Amino acid sequence: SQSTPADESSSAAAATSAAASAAASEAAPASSAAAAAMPAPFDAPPVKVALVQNSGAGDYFQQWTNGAKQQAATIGMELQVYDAQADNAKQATDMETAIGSGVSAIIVDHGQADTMCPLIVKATDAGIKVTVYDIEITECAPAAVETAQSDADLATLVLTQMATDIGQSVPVGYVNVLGIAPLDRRDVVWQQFVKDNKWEQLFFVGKFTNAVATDNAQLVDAALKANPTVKAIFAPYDELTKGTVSAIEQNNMQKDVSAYGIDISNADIEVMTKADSPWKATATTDPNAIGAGVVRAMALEMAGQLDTKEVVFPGVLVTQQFLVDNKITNMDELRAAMPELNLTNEVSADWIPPVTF
Amino acid sequence: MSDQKAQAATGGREMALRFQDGLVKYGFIVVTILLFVYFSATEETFRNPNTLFSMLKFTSVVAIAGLGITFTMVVGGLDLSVGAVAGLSVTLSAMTMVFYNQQGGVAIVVVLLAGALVGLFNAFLIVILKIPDLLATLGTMFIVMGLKLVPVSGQSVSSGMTLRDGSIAPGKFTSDFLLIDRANVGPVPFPVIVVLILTILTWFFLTRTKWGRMMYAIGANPEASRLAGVRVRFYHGLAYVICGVFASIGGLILSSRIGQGDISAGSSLLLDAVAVALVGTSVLGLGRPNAWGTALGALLIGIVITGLTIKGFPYYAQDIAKGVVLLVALIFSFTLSRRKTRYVSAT
Amino acid sequence: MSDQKAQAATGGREMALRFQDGLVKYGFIVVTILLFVYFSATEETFRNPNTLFSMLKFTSVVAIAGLGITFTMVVGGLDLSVGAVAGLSVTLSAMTMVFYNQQGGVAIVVVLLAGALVGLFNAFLIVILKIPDLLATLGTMFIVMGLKLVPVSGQSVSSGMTLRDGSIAPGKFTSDFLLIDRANVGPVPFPVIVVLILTILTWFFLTRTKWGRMMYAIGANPEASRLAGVRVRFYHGLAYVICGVFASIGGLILSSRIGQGDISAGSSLLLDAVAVALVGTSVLGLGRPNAWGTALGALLIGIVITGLTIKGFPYYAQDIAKGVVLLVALIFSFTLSRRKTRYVSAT
Amino acid sequence: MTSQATIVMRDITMSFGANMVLRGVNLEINPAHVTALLGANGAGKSTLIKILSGVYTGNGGVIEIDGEPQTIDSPMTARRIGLQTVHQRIDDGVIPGLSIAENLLFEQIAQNEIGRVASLRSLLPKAREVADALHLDWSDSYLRKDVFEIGVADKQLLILARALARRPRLLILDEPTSALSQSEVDRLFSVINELRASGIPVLYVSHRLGEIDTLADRLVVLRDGQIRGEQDRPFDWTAALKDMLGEQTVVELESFEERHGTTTVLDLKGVQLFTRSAPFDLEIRSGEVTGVIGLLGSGKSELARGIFGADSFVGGTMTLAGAKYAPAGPSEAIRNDVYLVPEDRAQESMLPGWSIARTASLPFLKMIASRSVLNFGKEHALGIDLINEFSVVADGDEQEVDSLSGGNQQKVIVGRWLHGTPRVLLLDEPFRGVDIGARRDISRKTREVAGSGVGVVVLTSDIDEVLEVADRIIVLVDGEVRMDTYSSQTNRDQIVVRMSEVA
Ligand SMILES: Nc1ncnc2c1ncn2[C@@H]1O[C@H](COP(=O)(O)OP(=O)(O)OP(=O)(O)O)[C@@H](O)[C@H]1O
Ligand SMILES: Nc1ncnc2c1ncn2[C@@H]1O[C@H](COP(=O)(O)OP(=O)(O)OP(=O)(O)O)[C@@H](O)[C@H]1O
Ligand SMILES: [Mg+2]
Ligand SMILES: [Mg+2]
Repeated sequence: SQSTPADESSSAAAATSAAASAAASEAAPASSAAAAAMPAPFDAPPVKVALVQNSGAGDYFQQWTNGAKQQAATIGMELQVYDAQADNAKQATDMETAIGSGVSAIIVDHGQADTMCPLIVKATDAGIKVTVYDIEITECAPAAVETAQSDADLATLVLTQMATDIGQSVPVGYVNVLGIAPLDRRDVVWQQFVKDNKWEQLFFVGKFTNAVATDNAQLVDAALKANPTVKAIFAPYDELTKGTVSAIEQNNMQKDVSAYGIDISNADIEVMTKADSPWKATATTDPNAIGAGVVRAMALEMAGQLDTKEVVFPGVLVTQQFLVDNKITNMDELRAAMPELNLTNEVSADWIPPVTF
Repeated sequence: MSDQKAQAATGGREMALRFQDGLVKYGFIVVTILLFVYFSATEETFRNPNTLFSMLKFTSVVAIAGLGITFTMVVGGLDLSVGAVAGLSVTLSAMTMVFYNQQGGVAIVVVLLAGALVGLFNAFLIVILKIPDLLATLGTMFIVMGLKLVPVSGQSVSSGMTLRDGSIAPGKFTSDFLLIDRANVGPVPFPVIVVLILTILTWFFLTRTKWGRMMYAIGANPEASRLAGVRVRFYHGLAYVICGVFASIGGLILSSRIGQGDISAGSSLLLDAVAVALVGTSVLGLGRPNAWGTALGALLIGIVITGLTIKGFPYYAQDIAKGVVLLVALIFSFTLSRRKTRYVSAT
Repeated sequence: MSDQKAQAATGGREMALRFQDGLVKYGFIVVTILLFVYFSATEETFRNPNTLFSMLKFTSVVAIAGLGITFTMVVGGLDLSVGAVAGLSVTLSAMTMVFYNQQGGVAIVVVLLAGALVGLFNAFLIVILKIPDLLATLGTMFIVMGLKLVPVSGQSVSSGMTLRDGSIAPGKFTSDFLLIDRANVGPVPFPVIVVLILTILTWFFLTRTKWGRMMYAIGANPEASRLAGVRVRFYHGLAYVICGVFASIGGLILSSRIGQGDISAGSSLLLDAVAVALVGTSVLGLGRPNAWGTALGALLIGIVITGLTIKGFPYYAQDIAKGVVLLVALIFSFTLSRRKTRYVSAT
Repeated sequence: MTSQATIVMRDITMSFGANMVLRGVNLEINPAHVTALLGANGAGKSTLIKILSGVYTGNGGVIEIDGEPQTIDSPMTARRIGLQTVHQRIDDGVIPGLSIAENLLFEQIAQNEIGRVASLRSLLPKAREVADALHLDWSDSYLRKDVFEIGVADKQLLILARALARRPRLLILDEPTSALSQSEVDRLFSVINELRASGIPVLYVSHRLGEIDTLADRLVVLRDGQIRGEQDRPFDWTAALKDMLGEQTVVELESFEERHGTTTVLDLKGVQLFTRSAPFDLEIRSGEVTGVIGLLGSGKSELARGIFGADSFVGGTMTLAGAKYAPAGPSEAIRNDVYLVPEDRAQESMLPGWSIARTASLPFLKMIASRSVLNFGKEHALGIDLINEFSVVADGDEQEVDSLSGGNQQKVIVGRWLHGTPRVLLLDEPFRGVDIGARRDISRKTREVAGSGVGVVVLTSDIDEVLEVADRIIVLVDGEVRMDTYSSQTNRDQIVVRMSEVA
């Protein structure tokens, strides 16, 4: 599976949203009753919109989708979901099916620019409004709206923390897989920090498989045995970080080596907060909120109220300290403690009821 | 086998038996049609011809790989390396155009050659080194999967990427190459045409030419074929070369569809292609691998998956569906069929 | 068969032949040892006993699944659903402990039962519905892969997750369950112990007991076994049940290692396990599936992969290595071996 | 019939789908009798036996043993009742991958008559006991061998020993000698005589009338699924054959006038069959039938397969009609018009599920194809031809060969080669498991072909067969030619002597 893992910050269950969206769909007619406030085309629900996903598998995408569905329900938007199961070729054909199926707008969630761009253009040319998430299409498909979470932002947040924790010119390790867009973007920031802080990178391992955590644990384990002197390891994707952490524990090096990751989930919180866990800090966004945000962007675009073609959702830094101090054990508590995760103020409008998770 | 004798022995109720045979012969096609009607009736999107064509287009790659596998099943083997070969084709075509800035035509030639080469390697392992088909191709699969990543150091090849030496990749996917997947003949997508042509060719080769006949002979009893003057090693090997070429054709379509050297491409292909070819053996109650069966099998699985997607089932419903379809097909050809099914084993 | 007569006929150079046989019998083990020595010599890290043990630990799951497959290969089949079953076990154990807040013990029981159940389903398809092993288990694989995701609506299960009804999942992975993977007996990780025990059990069962002999018998000559009054269907089915249980044991270790209901777990297991079992058939030149061979096969692949990793090869070098190891093993048992290898086919 | 019959079968019927094979068989097997069961190929002998041994549960009839009716619904029950069967196909008796010892004890293990847990070593003594039943003195190291590695003969002996291990109430033997050498046959017969002496009945199926003559007390003839004749000693063979073949009167062995070929078509120089055997020269002449006779293991098949290029000789060269001839494989041999009908019909000639026409056309696809595209019309014609020429009993050229009876299968795979243009035609054991009628048909055809100027070689281990068909007789012992003469210049006894001479 090549689902851009960097985004799989697995967080709260789809369940919340499922429940809520039930509630919301009851709310939908109500909102359309207040249709006076609703701009076209939402004054005449349901508005059919296709959601063409590169992958719906796994926690991240489940929640992304549910966030999207929940927000969509509040404004009478009906999502037809196509799921390519991380198969770029299938996503291409899904996109064609979507274009052919006569929807008025299409949301494209992840995918390869080379693969999707021509089809996105085909769609926009056909007068279909398109909003994409996490595909770089600004040059090739200027007519479409591009949304993304800022990987550079996330990486900077956590690496700044790491720098303050371990200081300059210390031996460090790096666990990452290049060739996957968001991981590459995080890599750029990493290279910069290594230079600026004169860190000595002792090893660079990492592989992307169907079982990232387990398989990378094996790699890092070997790497640690070969380089027992490292002080900190950066693994910019929580599956990689989990692998790293368990490798550190395999070698009982929790005291000497700390790990820094990106993304967070219930499981991650458990790992970060357990006794002398090496995982010191992570940076993340909430996929539910992102999904909802993308739908809002789509809605505004369809209503002609979106003034930009590029929307970036900010991330937040979550430290081990913060979690422990606030006795946070799962995502819901984290959201409670960090309302900014809900992104309610990003691309919003008064006729779009905000959703929280 | 002998159980089946016993079964036969209990026979006698001619009517029932004739009905059973009918079921074996047409049951499968009936199921396909019913499903199609059901989905069309319930989902307006499904009725839409675009949907139909993009469905056919979507299954084209699986169908072509399946046809390749059909050849190897005919000689009594099974090629597990088709997925890897398709993946290799994607990477190779991308490299040829992006790294070496070549025309699409060149890429096509390179890819087809590579496919044939892998086929030859399989043939070598199987007919010269006498390694059973299933095991040999499993080994090849691993090796090809790994080797293809070496020249690109494990990265997807996309135009404008930075090369090892820090320079920017000179080339890009040529527009003509991209047409392989994106061109239409009238309303019909080009890949669908390709499937049709390859199916007809395969059908003709296997049933109407002496080469096909000899391949079936090898599958039925290699030693007897040898003693009847069939050049067993040659035809056994040939089947794998053909399979390799077919797999790489599938890869070309994938590559043109994805528009970049996606390293993950083809990874999901193997099991689907095998499933399709197996389903194919039971279509029409032939009980042996055959071209039209495979094509129909691909169509059926396409219908089921597209139908479920449009009906909004989650992705994992598709796996369940695949499994069920496969088992239903197998029940038709093995449980109900009274004649011994002649898909000969793989090792 | 006749080739082999011929081969034998051409004989005479007794020395050479004896050497060849030696190669077939011990060549494989020699290769393993040489590799081990090489890596230990060149990589100080590799010498470190921890490395050895964590290596054994990482191969334990593959080894156990491989042992399961060995049973099915002995009866002349091959179980393609082991990976799916392992994945199912991970999800199930997580559900039992996290959703239903049960003890680890309960989870273990549930998982083992599920494994046996899938095995029974395979047995049903194969011995009752008479679907060839390979095809039946392929279907089961798809179905299990899909079904396991239904109750968790496609999500990994982790403690503290919110359930459909909005409440927080009550339970968590119990510490005793986590010990399955993390406990050590002396310096030896518990999973390694498990592998050792299962290998010995399998070896004893297959070579020393009536049941094992019957299994080899129906694998080698089902008709003869039937005529001798062997309950072929029973033993054939039994092999699949055992295989299912073994796969679920592997799943338990995975689950305890990952510490959450990772839906992707086990997906990479199938091909590795098959490879290991196949390599196993050729170890010791036995030319038939056997317990120690499988265990050794797992060890060998473990050595190669760990060695390459420590030597800093990229991950895709591992696939190549796997393929090469597999082919070398196969060359030993098929190309060089003068006796016909009796790994009976799967369909 | 004596009243105290041990086994009585009444109105046994059995049909495979539409094909009714047994139509009410009534048979009594008396104690201390060897009852011979005769019948043409496809008469239903094996089927009847499979019903007695619980392989098939017949669709009708009763089986009584010592007066009380028995339902034999599985091989297990048959064995428990004490009915021991040696089936026709050797491959249905042995299990490759297990040692000889384990094979000898296989049934006992399967039936829990031996501890469920046992190492191979602990099995050896018991295994030796079983082997002793047939006076086989096999060493422990041999008993440890994988059955796969031993010869056909030893396999047959193993199966027989196993059947004798526990004194059965009835011993059933279905063509047990087709793979045995004379000495081995004698050993088997002496054991059978012991059994008879101790009151145990034997049901014996064979196509070799000679054997039945020496062994049987009674003979029953099966035809069209019914018992058509019963005789006690002394047997009236012409009557028996009439019962057996019915209206199809036996082609009387017309004492053919011996032909002497003049031109050498195939010339073997310094050919060596086994590493242990010495090289020899041999000329195959066209226009005559050369009969090669020898015990099992004498190297007949090696000789035939070597000439055909299926295997390579240990050493030696060949010239075909003056030209150097060294076939790399059968395909090359066939291109040179050298054909072989191999020894093992099922393994080496038949293709599961293939029709008569397809089977017939396989070696000569060129003939029915234009530019490699098959012409089904021609293929059909080919099939029909074959059926008529050899009077094959079949529904048509589309019938699957597997569903024919042994004799007719043999006709098909012999006949198909005559569509080519043979210069040398090799037939290895062409009469094995073939009834007398089919045997006469095939040998007549063979002589016709030779008459048309083809070098025909018939390899067999049966003297009657060789005398019946061959002009010239070559005796092979341990891979060496011990006698090469025309049949008019020798006689049965001389041949027997030469055959059993040891180097
Ligand atoms: N399993 C089966 N399915 C269908 N037909 C069968 C089967 N077994 C036997 N027959 C048919 O039943 C008839 C009797 O077969 P059987 O083997 O009993 O003959 P036989 O007397 O043993 O001949 P032979 O002397 O060649 O062994 C033949 O016509 C054969 O084609
Ligand atoms: N594949 C084999 N494996 C082991 N032994 C074999 C094999 N084939 C034949 N043999 C044995 O080798 C010896 C020579 O075989 P071959 O068939 O040539 O004997 P033959 O003279 O042809 O006698 P027949 O034709 O009656 O079997 C025989 O003892 C035979 O049992
Ligand atoms: Mg018979
Ligand atoms: Mg022979």
